[in-house]
Amino acid sequence: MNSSMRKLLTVITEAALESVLTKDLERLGVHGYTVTDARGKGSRGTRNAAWGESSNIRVEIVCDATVAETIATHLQTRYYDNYAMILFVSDVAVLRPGKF
Amino acid sequence: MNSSMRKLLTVITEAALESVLTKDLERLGVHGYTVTDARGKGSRGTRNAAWGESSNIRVEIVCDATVAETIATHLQTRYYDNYAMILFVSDVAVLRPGKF
Amino acid sequence: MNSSMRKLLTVITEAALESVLTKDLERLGVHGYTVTDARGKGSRGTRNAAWGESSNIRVEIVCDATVAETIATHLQTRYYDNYAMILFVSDVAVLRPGKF
Amino acid sequence: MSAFDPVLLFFLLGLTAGLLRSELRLPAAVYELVSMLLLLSIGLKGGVELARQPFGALALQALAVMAMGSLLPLVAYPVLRFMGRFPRADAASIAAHYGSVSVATYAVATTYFTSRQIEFEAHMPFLLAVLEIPAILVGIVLARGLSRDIRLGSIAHETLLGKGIVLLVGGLVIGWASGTDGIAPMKPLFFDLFKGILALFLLEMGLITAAQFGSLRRYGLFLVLFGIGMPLFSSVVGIALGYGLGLSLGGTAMLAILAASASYIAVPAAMRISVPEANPTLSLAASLGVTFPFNVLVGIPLYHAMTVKVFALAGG
Amino acid sequence: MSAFDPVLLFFLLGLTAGLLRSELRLPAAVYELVSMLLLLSIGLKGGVELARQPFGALALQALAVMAMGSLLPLVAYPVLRFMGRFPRADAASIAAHYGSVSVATYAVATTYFTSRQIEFEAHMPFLLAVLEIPAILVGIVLARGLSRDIRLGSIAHETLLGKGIVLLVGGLVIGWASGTDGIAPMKPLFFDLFKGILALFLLEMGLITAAQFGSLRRYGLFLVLFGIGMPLFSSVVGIALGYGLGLSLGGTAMLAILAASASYIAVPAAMRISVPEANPTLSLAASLGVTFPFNVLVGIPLYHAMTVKVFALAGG
Amino acid sequence: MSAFDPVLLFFLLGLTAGLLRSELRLPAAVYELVSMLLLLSIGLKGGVELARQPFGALALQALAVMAMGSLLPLVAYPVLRFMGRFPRADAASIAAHYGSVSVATYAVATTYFTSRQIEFEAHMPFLLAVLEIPAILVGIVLARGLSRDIRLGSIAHETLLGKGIVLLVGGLVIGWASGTDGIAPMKPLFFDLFKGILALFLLEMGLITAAQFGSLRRYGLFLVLFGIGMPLFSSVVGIALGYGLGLSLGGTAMLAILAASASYIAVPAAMRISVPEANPTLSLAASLGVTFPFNVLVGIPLYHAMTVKVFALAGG
Ligand SMILES: Nc1ncnc2c1ncn2[C@@H]1O[C@H](COP(=O)(O)O)[C@@H](O)[C@H]1O
Ligand SMILES: Nc1ncnc2c1ncn2[C@@H]1O[C@H](COP(=O)(O)O)[C@@H](O)[C@H]1O
Ligand SMILES: Nc1ncnc2c1ncn2[C@@H]1O[C@H](COP(=O)(O)O)[C@@H](O)[C@H]1O
Ligand code: NA
Ligand code: NA
Ligand code: NA
Repeated sequence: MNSSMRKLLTVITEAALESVLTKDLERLGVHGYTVTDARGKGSRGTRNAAWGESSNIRVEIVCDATVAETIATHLQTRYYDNYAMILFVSDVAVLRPGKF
Repeated sequence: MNSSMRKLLTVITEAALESVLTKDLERLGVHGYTVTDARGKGSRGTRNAAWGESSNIRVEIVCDATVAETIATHLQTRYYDNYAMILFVSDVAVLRPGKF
Repeated sequence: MNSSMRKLLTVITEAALESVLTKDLERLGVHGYTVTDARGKGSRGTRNAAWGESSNIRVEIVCDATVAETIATHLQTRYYDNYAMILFVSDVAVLRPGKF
Repeated sequence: MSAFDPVLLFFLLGLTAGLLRSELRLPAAVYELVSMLLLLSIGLKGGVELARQPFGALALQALAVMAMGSLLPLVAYPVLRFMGRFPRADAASIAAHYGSVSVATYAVATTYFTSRQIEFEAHMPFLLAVLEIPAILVGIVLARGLSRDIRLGSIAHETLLGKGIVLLVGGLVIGWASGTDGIAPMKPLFFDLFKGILALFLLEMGLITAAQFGSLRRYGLFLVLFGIGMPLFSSVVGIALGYGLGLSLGGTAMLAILAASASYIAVPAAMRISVPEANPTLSLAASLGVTFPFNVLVGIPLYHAMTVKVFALAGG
Repeated sequence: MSAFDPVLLFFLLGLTAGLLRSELRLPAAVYELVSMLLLLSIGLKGGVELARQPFGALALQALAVMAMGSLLPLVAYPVLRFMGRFPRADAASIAAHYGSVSVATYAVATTYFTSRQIEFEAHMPFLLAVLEIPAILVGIVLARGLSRDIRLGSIAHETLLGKGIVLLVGGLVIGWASGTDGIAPMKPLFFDLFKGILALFLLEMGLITAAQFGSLRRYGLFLVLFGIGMPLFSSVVGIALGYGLGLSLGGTAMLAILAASASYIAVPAAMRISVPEANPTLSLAASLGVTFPFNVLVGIPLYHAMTVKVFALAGG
Repeated sequence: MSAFDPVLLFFLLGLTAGLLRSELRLPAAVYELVSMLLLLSIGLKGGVELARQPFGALALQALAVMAMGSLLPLVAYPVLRFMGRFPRADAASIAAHYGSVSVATYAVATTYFTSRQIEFEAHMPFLLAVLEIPAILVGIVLARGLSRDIRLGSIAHETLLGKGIVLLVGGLVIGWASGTDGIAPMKPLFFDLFKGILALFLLEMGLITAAQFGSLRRYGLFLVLFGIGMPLFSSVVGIALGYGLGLSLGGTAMLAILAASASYIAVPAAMRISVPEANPTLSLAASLGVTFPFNVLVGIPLYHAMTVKVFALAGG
């Protein structure tokens, strides 16, 4: 298959951020994103999703390196200090690179 | 740990496809797959999982490069034109490569 | 962004293991983990999450190579023979490496 | 007391909240529970009645209703294809939606009839179930043509095992086998809570309907006109058939409502798999965005009034 | 019969299970269903009453109650900031929680009053809804200051469309529009099940409360004292206001309970977005870990007794 | 009216749908809600009764029943190990399942008894709770031997805090503390809906049972024979014990049913952690695939008939 490389940016953060975060993403020009519900533990303690306040979301964005960088920087400056949030980036091969 | 490399193929598509898709996968000879529920946005608009029709699934398959290629080609030819679907492939290290 | 590399260890196993598994992880010194609910199929048959007994979890841990190795070895020796479980490792770039 | 039945106010609440982009929504699991309860109670209620009906009459009604369910898409298709200029697959898929039925519309109708003491054949849910499938098969044939092998058998099988049908038919059978007394101990859950459960369901329906308006704007006026015109036509067919079958006034009006209602569960699911090139947002925009609100807010009283007229004229 | 109302025993069951680290928990979807049902039934019940109230009186009460909701945070803030030595954002956020209300506390109070045949103005849910928002805006201003543009408008809008408000106000409107008879068919779900649903809800509240104790230990004694002292103070304000507004004894006690209750849904959500630097675990530890249990176990009877005293003195 | 109680028809509906590979299924959250409601209502009902019982009698019955729960696995184990040729861990795990109880079976039995006005000691749920744990500890000892340190204490602790026990015992305590009048306002949810909720639960049980048949085919005839033979034997033990304890005819039959029932929640969860090398599909295939359907469809009437016989013989 003729594939080309893109970045997969994964953000894990508080469910409360879902709507603002996705708005940000669209403003930063991503072509799409995927959200799944999650729970977990980190520097800000356990978030066991027992109820809304304490649940996480896991957001994935496939995009090119530049957009990935823009998003990462934006999230870091905008949310890192005040919200439970981590993000990591990996390389993925995609078909139809035009989509991303 | 003596690990060896495999491909991790991730497919994000409409929940309506789950049963046909998994049937396809088994026919194409995968040893296993994992499904999680998801929502998201892409070229076919927002799929917010408010109800069955509009929800996504996220399917992961760990397999060798050849099988990954076969699956990717199959999905692309079979579903890409008519269904909300993206897929991407990354490299993963596995223990007990025999399993995959 | 000044990022540095870490390992992303993904474990897919029986939901029944969640509490013991997360206890293990903390003992093995991870700084955090993320859990999502999943279903799937593998060598131990279909686990369709129809009810508690048959559902899976998908655990992600971002950590350095050594910890990843320790965890992988621990899980393999401790759980592989008796539980539905797979794990795979990929490379990810993280910001604020200190966190992981 | 308001012009609308309170359950409709729940629909309007959901609609408003949705249009105002409120974060309100029923969790998927709750939506499923609520629809399961509606399907089961409708089935159980109808099943209890079935026992009392002569088999012959039932068979005849079933056949007639199936014929109607197959005919309506054949009428809708050319309109969509040639007046609406829709691609073949889309025209076929939308047509199938309008040949089938909406359980929610039926549920609202029962509360409308009950609160006005309008009698109707209590085995209607049986006809509701019968009416669900045929349009799907017709729609697929319209999209694919008979020529190519399209394994209608396996498709029918698939559809018959869909959640909705299994619960509706299951309820019918259990009701039929248990009778009123047998069901009695389950009355508190399946019958007493019915209207409250329906209210919750309509709240979510309102939210879903609101989500369709976006696509409606995109696909424009024709879909809106069709979404209102088609049920009006179907209701006339339904009245004619009901009258022809010798149903009561209430039963005839109810059959008109079934005919006028458009599916948004069984058919979309089937079309997505069997006619994938059809754009699902089109059919849902029409059936959920236009026809469902039209039917529950305007159609039900209207079709009932029409039926009254017809019976009056026929009567004397 | 036990000292506690059975629904409180469900709270204690959840609390115990949580402290013993039992794996018991309500699925998120069930928790949402249960809270939706509570909000809707409280709204519906209050709405039916609204129709009977003169608009003028309602408007006056609403304004007075809004004033109270804005005043209480202004009292709480300096205490938290200077006695508690909390950073500005945290002090403001906690203050906002205590200016707003807790629907669960109100629900427990209604069962307490009902089982003791204590009459109260049936349109209380209206005041409950009115009391929810103002404190949020005040809290944000306390944290940000008025100087900088903080688009209070859009924040109010956001908050007004939050799940809780939409369901509560929606219920009020539907109840108001439908009247007692209109609501009647939905009584089995929304009214008959109320106390059972409340029991399930309190079971989960117990589990959530238990989860707060950890952070409480961390943040120490002051938060505990504040979590008990503030509601005591607020209840006095509530009694004064209720008496001033000429509410019945029951209504006055109920207003005291509303004043004393602290939000744990609307406010945390709003603060998380508008005052992100405030530590959410602090406010929840106080409002869920201290004030909620204190109010439902001790406060409700206490505030009622206080009101009785006041009315006795005033009366003679 | 049908041969089967309607709730069993729901079980058969689920079973059929499952075998026909229908996509029908209860969302996990709904399944949990439904089981929570069953456990709580069974607990509450039993708890109200407890208050009326002399402590001495209760303690004696509890001890006797615990003895039975520990003995049954000791009988099952050698059969499985030597006749069934199962590995030690599997034999021990399956044995534990049959020493413990199935709440669903008890729930079906109560509706069976109630609809036939068969009286039974209303504190049965207390014995149900007591019977749940012992077999688990015995099973673990059978698998591990007493030699090695297996921290039975912590295991018992773990198990006692399992969802099922906490809700059942919690219900017992709340019922006991509140008494009939205290519980009354929660009756609509916990008692009136009971049979409907049970129907939903059995629908899902049918689906789950169907899923077991595959593994059954794999593990063959012996498991089927054991799944029928063991409950028959246990029921005799239960009758003997009930009679010995001087329980009423209904109570004795109920104890026989408890003895004959096999766990599918508490025990599997415990075994998965404490005896991981045991294959969980084996025990579930037997307990869900064979014993549960056998008990609810055939066993309950049978054990009752046997008890009647015994009491007749003993009586005269
Ligand atoms: N090392 C890690 N590996 C995987 N997930 C993590 C890790 N650290 C944090 N998380 C997830 O990110 C969320 C927020 O992290 P934190 O801001 O550190 O509390 C946690 O609740 C976890 O779900
Ligand atoms: N760039 C992207 N990154 C992550 N997920 C995406 C992306 N594009 C699409 N998706 C997901 O794939 C689904 C189908 O995509 P599409 O076919 O483009 O509508 C969407 O609903 C999203 O969940
Ligand atoms: N090749 C695979 N790709 C993705 N997920 C897998 C694969 N094999 C197994 N799994 C997941 O891991 C779980 C346990 O695997 P197993 O131990 O092989 O039964 C399965 O239920 C699947 O969810
Ligand atoms: Na129709
Ligand atoms: Na307050
Ligand atoms: Na047993």
